[in-house]
Amino acid sequence: MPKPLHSYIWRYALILIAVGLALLPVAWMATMAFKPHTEWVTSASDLHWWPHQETWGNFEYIFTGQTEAVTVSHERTAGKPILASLVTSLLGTLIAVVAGTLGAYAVSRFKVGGNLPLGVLQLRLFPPLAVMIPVMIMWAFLGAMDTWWGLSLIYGIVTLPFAFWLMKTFFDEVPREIEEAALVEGCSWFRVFWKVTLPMVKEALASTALFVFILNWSDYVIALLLTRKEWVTIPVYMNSLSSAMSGQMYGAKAALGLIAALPPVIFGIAIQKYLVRGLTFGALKQ
Amino acid sequence: MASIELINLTKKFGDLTAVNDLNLVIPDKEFVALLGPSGCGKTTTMNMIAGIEMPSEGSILFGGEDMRTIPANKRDVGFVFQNYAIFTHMTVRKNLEFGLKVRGVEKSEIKRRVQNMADLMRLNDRLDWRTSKLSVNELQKVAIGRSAVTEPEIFLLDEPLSNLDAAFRAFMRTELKHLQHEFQQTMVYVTHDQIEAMSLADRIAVLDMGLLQQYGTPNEVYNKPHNTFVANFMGSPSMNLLPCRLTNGGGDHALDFGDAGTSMIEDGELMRRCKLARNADVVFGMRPEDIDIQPREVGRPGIDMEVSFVEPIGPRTVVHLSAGSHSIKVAKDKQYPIELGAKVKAEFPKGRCHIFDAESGNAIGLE
Amino acid sequence: MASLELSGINKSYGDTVAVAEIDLKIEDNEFFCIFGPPSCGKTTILRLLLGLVAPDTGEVRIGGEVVTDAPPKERNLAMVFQNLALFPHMTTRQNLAFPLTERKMEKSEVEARINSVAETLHITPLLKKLPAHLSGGERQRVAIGRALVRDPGAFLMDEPIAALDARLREEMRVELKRLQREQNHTLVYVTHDQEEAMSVADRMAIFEDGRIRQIGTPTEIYNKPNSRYVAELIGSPPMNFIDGTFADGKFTAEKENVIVAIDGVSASGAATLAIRPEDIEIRDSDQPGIDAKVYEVEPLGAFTIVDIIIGEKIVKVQVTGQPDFELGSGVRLNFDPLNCHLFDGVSGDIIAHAKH
Amino acid sequence: MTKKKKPVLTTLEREGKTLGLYMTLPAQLLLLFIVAFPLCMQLYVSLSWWGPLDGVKWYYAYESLNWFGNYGEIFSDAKFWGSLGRTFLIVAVVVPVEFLLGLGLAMLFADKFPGKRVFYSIMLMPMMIVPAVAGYMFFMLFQSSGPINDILSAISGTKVDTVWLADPDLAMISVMIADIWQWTPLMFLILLAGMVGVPEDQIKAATLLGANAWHRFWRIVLPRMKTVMIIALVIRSVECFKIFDILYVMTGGGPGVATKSISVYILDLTFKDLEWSYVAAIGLFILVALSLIAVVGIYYMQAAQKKAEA
Repeated sequence: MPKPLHSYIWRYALILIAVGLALLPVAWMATMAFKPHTEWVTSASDLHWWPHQETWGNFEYIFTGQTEAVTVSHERTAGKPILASLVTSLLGTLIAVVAGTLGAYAVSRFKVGGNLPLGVLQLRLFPPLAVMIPVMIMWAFLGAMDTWWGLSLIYGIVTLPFAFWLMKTFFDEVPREIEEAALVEGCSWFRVFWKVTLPMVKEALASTALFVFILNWSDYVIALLLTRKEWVTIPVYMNSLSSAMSGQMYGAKAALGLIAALPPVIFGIAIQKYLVRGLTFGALKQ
Repeated sequence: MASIELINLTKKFGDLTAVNDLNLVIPDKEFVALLGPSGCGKTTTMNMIAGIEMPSEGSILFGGEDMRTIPANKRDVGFVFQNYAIFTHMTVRKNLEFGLKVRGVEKSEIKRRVQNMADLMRLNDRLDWRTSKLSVNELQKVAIGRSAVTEPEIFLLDEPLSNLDAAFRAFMRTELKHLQHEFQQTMVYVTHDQIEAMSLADRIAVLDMGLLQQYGTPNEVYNKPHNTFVANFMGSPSMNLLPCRLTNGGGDHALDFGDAGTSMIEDGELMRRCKLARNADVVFGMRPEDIDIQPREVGRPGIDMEVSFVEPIGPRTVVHLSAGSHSIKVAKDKQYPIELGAKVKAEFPKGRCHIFDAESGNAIGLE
Repeated sequence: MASLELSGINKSYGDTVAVAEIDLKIEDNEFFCIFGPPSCGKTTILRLLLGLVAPDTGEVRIGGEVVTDAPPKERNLAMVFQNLALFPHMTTRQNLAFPLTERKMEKSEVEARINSVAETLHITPLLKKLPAHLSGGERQRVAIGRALVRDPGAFLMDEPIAALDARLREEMRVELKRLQREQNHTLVYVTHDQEEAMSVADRMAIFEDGRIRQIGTPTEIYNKPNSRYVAELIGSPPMNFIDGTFADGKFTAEKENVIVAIDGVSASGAATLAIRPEDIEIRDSDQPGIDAKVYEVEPLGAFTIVDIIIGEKIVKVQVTGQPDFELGSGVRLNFDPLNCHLFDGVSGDIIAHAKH
Repeated sequence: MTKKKKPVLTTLEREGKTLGLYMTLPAQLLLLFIVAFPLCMQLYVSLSWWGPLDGVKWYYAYESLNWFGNYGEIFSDAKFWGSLGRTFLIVAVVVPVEFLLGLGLAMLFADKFPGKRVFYSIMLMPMMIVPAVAGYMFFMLFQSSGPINDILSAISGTKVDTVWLADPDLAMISVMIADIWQWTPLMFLILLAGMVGVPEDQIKAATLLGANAWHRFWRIVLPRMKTVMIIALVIRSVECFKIFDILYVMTGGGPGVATKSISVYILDLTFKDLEWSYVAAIGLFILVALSLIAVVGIYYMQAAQKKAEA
């Protein structure tokens, strides 16, 4: 029902407060990333958000290990961790989406797979730390510890529930008649899946992949357990930065944090309309 | 007094004008149908009467009182939704109680009125059921009962019968009409089904593209359509509308149907109206039940045609005739014996013809 | 074109019986309607014919050949689904081409067929459009086109025009009938609209809860319904039924004060008298007949339905034209015994047909 | 119970089932690889004293078999119960607060208003931030020389130099604030979806029956959101129970054990104490406990559903 504009005033006031609180920590980190080290620590008398002297030095530092202003040099730069995050998240996404999509179609259409739906769901119920001991033993045994493929594999498995349930809800929504029409017109089941159903859900498939990527990219604890040095991901690397150096590298870490934060935020906004469905395993559709 | 007046009512959604300068007076205690195809603005009009939608321009008066500042929950109108909008998380009883509860009616009074309504609607043994267990027919009764229990003076119904099965629909049609006669409420009824509108309403307002096409009693609208839209929309099968040219052959007026031949005008009334035509291109209209099928030898006005299709639909038979690029439908009572491909003459009896301007679609010389 | 035959078919899903004891032969080049209320097993019949589900018992034959266990693609049937089931990611052209390319037809032949079908159905301008950009009526034509584009043994259609508005439906059904007749197709057509079924069918089958109640031509079924169930479903406004008893060649309903003598019937017991609205005659109150009162009047233009109350029963009478009746005024009704059907009051089976 | 007849399948349906089995294969193998096999392994290891520095392969763990020794230890392990208690405390505070804030926000966003899309997108941002990064943001904010203290100083006019993350109570509060910041948007998102999902016709119907805004919210919207609310609460509770990233980055579980959640405790056992068989036992214990809660929950919900249907 339409209302006059003045009735919005209270609402806008409250919304602006909420939006401000949501933005404040991000804004602090974002501006910190461009502050020179002299401004890393502020004081009440000199509380400022926008850097007095904007600089790309922090980014330079994390990628090259040195910058003019900072004397402490760091031999391990952020290049490799960013690459590690990227590679393992992408491969993990690929595994989850392929296995999840195939399984979801089979369960949605042919009612096969027995306890698969619940099996994947229970993966999400338990704290990963509670079930990682045997995985660590296995990974050590397989030589998968601290490798790109070992981490990718576990990412693929951990995010499988999301890919599976999300795709299942999409497949459930494809009208049965469309597939039947294709069957009547001479397709085999596999061709129906490949030529008719999959193209129909391609937008959903892309959203699922982005969603799963965000989850993989956001992981911290699994990488902490299964990587040591070579293939540490951004969050692990970031947290190790301070201990490797004297003091807190606020600016440098903020710069790295900004880089880490960007892809999920962008992708997340892109797939807004499927977020609820993904996060509730398809229990809720927006 | 619960008359409804719509004055210069207009509703725009962005660039789209849903209702365009509508003026309509719905007298107290009358049953008025808003009839039109989907997207004609009938539901928007009803929503504005209810207060769910605010008019872009114009005003709405209830019994002479301007409703502009009265919010929907204070207008005291009964409203039945097409999908019934039953509160599915409540029992039937709770649904019926809702309107009274939010008005703060006393408990004993609520009980009494809900009981009365349940008796009237024959819902007694369903009162404590969850609504998910009800049949569509019962849901419909709950929807009507829920509104009626608050005893509004104005009742608005949005296609309430469209989800029912045919037999129950025919039954409810009669019941609704009878209820209205009994309780003497002002009823506004939105429908796209001309049969419903004809059979139920005291008056019909035919709408198209947000514009009022005609407002009158069912028989007025049926017998004297103001334009080709109304002519085509009312009646089933619809009126035959044949584009043709007025010619002046040998002093007599005739209708030239092109490749289907010509028909002389011997009907005085039709002649009078044809003479008023501003240009020669007209549309000739004839109800399917008004056309006679004759052997070709009979020399009265009409056109020679061929039977192309016969539909035996129970009480009536619809015969499709064609000639050249024209085809018409003729409705005959009972089962009508006729062969496919038979060569006949479609005859247009006097006093039954309609004539419209080809360009504007408006009826010519209507009295 | 091929005949279709179902014999001794039973099919249930878990505890729900979908169809039972179906014996049905649809002849070559026949327009056959399957008619019944929603979820009475109509669609299951099509799915059995297509091979999308298997019967629990019984045989399916197409063109005389047993195909009970053959997959859909070997049955060579074409189907128009109720929701049309167009491939949303394909243009009209791709939709039409699909059945042909799936059968590895040559490119030039595919082109030729698409063009000819598009022409027949007047959809040539739509060939490059996606289904989402078509109107309801256009989508309808594309779906029919996809069925027409190859030479199937028979066409199956599941309420193909139910989603269209009334006017368009009237037009489309006539056009479908014309296509069927011109091209000599076998066509099985499912509908829940009795007028549609009557209008187009060569023969029709009336379903109740998965069983066939009656098979016949529309006129046969209208004139000689074999049960009260069929009589209720066919005809609009619906037939009037008056419950009473039959004894000594006379039907009596006490409350309504109806007594009708029906010759040549020897049964006795509970019975239902049935008469079509157009077969009842309304007379002035000073003439002989059943005492009655006008309850409501529904003018419909070409004719008028008068609801008349006798006893506590409302009877619908259809009168040609637009006569005037005063609400509440007394009238007399005449039931001509020749126009009355008589049904068993318990089983609903026919006892005697009207004799007109 | 009637015996279920085995349905007759068409060739087509049989083909489908076969293809279906192949299609589930990758997912099934992954599950087998990461769930079935490791679970057995975890059970096996948990029954011994085995640790990674024992110099023997894990499959020789039977050499140090102690049966249920590890499980017995759990019950006398005050640190375990302490961290479990803290974890529950976090869940008990954080989830309701997030729920209420989320519900409030959802109410603000329920109608259309100019700028809704932009504000909505911004409101969702916190939950998209990588949790470890979010932890770092709050680590910065809560430094004694950080902006929070600076803002408080500026407001109060006196110098505030609270050591947020070094004080046991304040550290816990800081962690809770960070978690609420990150996950209120999730509640908001789900609850808004539920609120918008209430059919508009029902709200209109209530209005036309005379209900004012309060009646509509209390009698129509809220009751209809019950399922959504349960889903939101369950999902957040389960996720919050696992709390690690934010907390670990901010405080590492400290000061002392002030913010040590169950996950942090297990991590310490794994890496610092290297008591892997004990970790395996704790893991299984939590697994069983959570499964029991889940089973009871599902049972209760089904019973409630049946009761509602009767």
